[in-house]
Amino acid sequence: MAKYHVTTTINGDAVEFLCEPEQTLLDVLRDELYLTGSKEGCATGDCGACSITLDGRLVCSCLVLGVEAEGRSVETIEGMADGDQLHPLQQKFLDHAALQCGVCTPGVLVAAKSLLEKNPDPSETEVRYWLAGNLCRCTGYDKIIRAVLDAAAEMRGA
Amino acid sequence: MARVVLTANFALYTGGESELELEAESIRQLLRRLGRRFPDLAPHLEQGLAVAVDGQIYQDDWFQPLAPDSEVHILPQIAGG
Amino acid sequence: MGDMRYEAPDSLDQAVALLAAADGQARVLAGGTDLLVQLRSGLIEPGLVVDIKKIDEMRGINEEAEGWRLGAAVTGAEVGEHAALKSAWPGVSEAIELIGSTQVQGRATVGGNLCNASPAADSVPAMIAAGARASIAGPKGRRELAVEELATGPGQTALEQGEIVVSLLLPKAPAGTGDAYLRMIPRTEMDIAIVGAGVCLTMDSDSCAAARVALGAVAETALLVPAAAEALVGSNLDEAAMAALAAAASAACRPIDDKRGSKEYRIKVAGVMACRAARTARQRAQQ
Amino acid sequence: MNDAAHGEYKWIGTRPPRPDGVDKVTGRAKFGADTALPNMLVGAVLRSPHAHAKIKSIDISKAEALPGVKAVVSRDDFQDMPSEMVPAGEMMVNYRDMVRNVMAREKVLYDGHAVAAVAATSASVARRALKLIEVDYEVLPHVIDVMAAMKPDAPLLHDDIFTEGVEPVPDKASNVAKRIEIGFGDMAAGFEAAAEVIEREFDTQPVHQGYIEPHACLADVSEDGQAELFCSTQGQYLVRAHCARLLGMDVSRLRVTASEIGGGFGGKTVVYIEPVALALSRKACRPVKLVMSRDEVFRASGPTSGAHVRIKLGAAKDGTITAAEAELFYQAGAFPGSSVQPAAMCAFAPYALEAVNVVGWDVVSNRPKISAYRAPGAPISVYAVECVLDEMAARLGLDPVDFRLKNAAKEGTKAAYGPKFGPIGMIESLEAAKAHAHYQAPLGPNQGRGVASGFWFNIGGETCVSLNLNEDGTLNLLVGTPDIGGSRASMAMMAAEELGVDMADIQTMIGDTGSLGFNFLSAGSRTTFSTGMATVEAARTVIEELRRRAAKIWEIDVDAVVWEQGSAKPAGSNAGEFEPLSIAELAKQAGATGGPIAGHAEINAQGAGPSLGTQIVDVEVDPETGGITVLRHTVIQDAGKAIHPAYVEGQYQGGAAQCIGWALNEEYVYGEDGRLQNPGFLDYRIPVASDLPMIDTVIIEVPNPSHPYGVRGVGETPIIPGIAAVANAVSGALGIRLSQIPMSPPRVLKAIEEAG
Repeated sequence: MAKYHVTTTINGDAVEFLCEPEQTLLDVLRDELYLTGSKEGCATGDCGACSITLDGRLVCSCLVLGVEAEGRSVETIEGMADGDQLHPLQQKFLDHAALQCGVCTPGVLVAAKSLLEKNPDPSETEVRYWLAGNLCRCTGYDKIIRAVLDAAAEMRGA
Repeated sequence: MARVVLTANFALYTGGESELELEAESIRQLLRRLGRRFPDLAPHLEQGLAVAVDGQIYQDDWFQPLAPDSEVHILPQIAGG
Repeated sequence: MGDMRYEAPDSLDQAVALLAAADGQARVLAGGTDLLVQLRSGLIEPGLVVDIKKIDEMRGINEEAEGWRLGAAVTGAEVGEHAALKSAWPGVSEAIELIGSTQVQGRATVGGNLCNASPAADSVPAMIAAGARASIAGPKGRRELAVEELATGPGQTALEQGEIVVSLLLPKAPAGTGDAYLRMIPRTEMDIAIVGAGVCLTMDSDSCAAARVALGAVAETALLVPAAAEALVGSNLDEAAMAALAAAASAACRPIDDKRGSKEYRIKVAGVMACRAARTARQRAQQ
Repeated sequence: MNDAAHGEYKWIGTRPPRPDGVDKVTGRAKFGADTALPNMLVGAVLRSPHAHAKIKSIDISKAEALPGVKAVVSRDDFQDMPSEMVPAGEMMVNYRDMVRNVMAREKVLYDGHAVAAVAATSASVARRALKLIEVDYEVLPHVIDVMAAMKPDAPLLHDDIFTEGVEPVPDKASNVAKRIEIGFGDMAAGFEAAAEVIEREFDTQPVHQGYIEPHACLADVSEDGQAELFCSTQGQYLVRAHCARLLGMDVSRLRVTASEIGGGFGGKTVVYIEPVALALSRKACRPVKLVMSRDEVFRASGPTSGAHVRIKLGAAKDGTITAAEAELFYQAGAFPGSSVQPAAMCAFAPYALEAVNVVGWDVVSNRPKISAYRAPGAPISVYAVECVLDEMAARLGLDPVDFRLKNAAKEGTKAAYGPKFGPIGMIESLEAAKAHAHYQAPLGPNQGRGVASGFWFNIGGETCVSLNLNEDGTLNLLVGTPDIGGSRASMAMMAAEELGVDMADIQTMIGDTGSLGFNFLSAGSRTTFSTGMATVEAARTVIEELRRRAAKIWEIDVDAVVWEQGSAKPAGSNAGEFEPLSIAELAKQAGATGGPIAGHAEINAQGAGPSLGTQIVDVEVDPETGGITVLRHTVIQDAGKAIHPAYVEGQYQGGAAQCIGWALNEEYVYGEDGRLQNPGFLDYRIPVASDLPMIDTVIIEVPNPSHPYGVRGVGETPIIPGIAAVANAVSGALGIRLSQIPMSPPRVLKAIEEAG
């Protein structure tokens, strides 16, 4: 089948890839570029484990075609830490034991980061609704919510 | 003599007898003697069971010694999720 | 799963030409939140997918002489960030913002929610209540259609071969107008509406001068329910009017039993949602 | 060296970050679908669209002919197995059934049953190949409901099921695989002595474990039959046992590596796609990756049973339970083996009873074979029992916690399933509930509060670890139980506590099946208990060896050497004057003092301590829509000893959330056609973040005397009481009681209207 040539930016790096038109951006990230931090939990946009940002907008990469990445800027969990410096959210997730199995964690972190960029001082309710599209089956969300609120406070310098 | 209690499913193969006394020094010996006394029960004692000795549950650990007055319960094996 | 072609034209004419030429084997890709799921499940195998997000005319939110115009490819997140639109049409805005998760909001579009023609689409009852009109482009040129006339059945629309919805117009509302949309879902998020109700009404001091009531997920398409509106007009939304509204809303339902809810449940709750939406709409109208 | 009597710990009871944490927050961690091999193929499985059908023929020729297809397998590629229960790594397994569940043979028995599989050069080629496989079905009548399946005229799934556990054995085949019974005492006299008798029936629907990571594996079988398998599992050794058996391989030639596991909850204790991937790889002589879609996970991997339950309870005026009776009808899915046995044993376990009788039925129907889900079976029977207890307390005018306290089991109580309890925390959990601010807090209109308790046995089992001292004084701890919730941290903490070293000096790793002896599953709440016990034993062996080496160096008797704070020291002044030798110094000299220093333990852990708990839930009901909001949820449970309290809390909170989903919205919905209608996270509604409140926890510590640190398993009990606690809260808010879960808005509104 005819493949499409796509030029895009991923985590700040210029990237080129070939993909079939049916392949989702998640398929491309995982299978063509080996960026397997984004997970496929459902492939229908219902679990959020594949969350990324596309031109700064939080989306499920399973609901984006690979070809749509042409000329866009993609941010994934692999781009979240700065060298050996974890993002405050990543650190707080460790401090608060906000993960058990950890498979939802990359998506939750990417989503939480995009929340805090938009709203540095969210209420518990705002965090819960923003993250409603990120399913977690292990934690009951309690420690995740606490970690996000704590990271927000730290990032505000509070 | 150890006091042996069989749950209903095991008692099916003992003609309904669910409580009895047996001389045995270990779980293994007790299971063997049970099997000899109730041949229909014997195959059901080979696998898939747990044995409680004075409240302590053992699984696949038949070398546990029995006290003369031990109370032994033969139970189905317990797994989990 | 034949070879699928992907095109992303930057002009409406090109898009229409591509769709017209593709004899029904083509699909429009807006947000993709429905299309990609159908693709992955093998439900559809289009020979051509036309991505319309590069067409400027379909991306804007603008206030015009006749009212607010929303490009069909405007996403829920863009609506959510548009303060002026939200204060003009809070009900339509909240309905659009209810479509899916934060992630889905980043992709799902106004036009997509409409053209997917799900009877349970959240934005549709709110737009019908608001009297929204769809602007359509096709091989034969432009035409307009009231939103309630666009969907003809589950997954079915009045669009002809090669036609696409370009934008939606929310007409200028008279002073004292307020709108609201409410839905019933089992969870707090991430669900398809079991029942949805959109109400738009105009208050003249304490009396309801005009009203439109629309229901979702209670029939093969979203319904405009004139009888429900009549129950409100001339009243100050007193208990009697509310009871009449609930009765009219329930009476209009012709739902099915499905995995999401029973007929009886939908009929009963349609009245409840309509009343709650009406109260919120009045409050907004009187602010 | 520490022991359970010694209260002062350096690591036990603290909350250090987990060793695998950074990998998990950076996306580096490798889950089942996250690896690739050179020359790898992509697999896909063709599944039945019918609930019940005879497979007349399967034609794979067109699929095999498609360019890019390298292997196609179906029933012909798996040898048949005799129908017998045989031991497989601590489990009793009927491989006749397992091979048929992995790949349908004579019949498909449920929507989603695997019929064939392909391996191709790309996912799209594999998907196209599936469409080219021609299966000729003869559709048969199907049966979904458990009670319908028990009817004499119900469609038969298997012609060789003759109800076990009834004498005489029936001569007519049926869908009723087994009858089980437990109990003691004089039931008639018990009900006779009762001032109040309540009898109620309940229905529950199957729910899925709902792990976010679908089943995934990567198989690589070489031309000479040696095989490697990388997969997401709760037990790499069980995967090895099952796959080797199903594929007729020597166990030694199959090396299974457990990936990071994205949730299991019991659902990753059996095999589905793993033997299929191996068969494809063997045929293609290339690596094959096989990953389930979410739709496949719901349709073809194990949910837990749905059930019909009848409870009859008698109590005296003073609140003493005089007789407790239950009958449990449990769905097994397409093959025998529901969780009705533990369900029966747990139903009344928290209480001291004079007369108790529980009968259970294991029934097959055209649904996916159930698999274990957290405290298998118990949440269902306990939901029903705890609802009736609540009603009884109300009828007797007793506070529901007082009523439970009045009947609570304690050390020495004869458990409902037979033996006497050792030390348990039932009374402690109830007293903590009563004292908790939550239990006293005021309630608003349309709000209600419910409490319920629960019990789970917990298990031990075969466990094998290896602790190696490296030349720089650091250590590697190799364990064979997959880490499903932070166990690597707990193991390192126990080893560090024993050795008196920094936890950071110990790296815990999960070994593959070639690197350690047999380990049973990470299941049954056994990991921190059993692997912890083995870890402690291994650490103590290392310490013994370190003392021997120091004795050698100092040329004194080993008994004159003690181990303190990570160093060997002379026992006393008369042992001689020597500077302490740190573990690092002894490691440096290991070669010169006798060679590498390592400790290992191979045990069959016994003495798992039961965990009992109580949960308090507040809800608010919308009387116009039947919508329910959980306002507050408190979990109180005995952990024996919490090694890493944060992960114990995590187990409590996660269990509570799963209770809420089970109670309110989660269910399998089948259509008239016998097909699953909600095989996705959109309509299979697990709780989302905005559905839940913060979940408060109280960790009770009644030490388990069998574990060096007093550990009890904690993973399963949290999912037992919560469903009934929610149900009791709802009936408190409404003044009426629903007799089924999930209590979805349509069901709740219907109940409200019927009550008038």
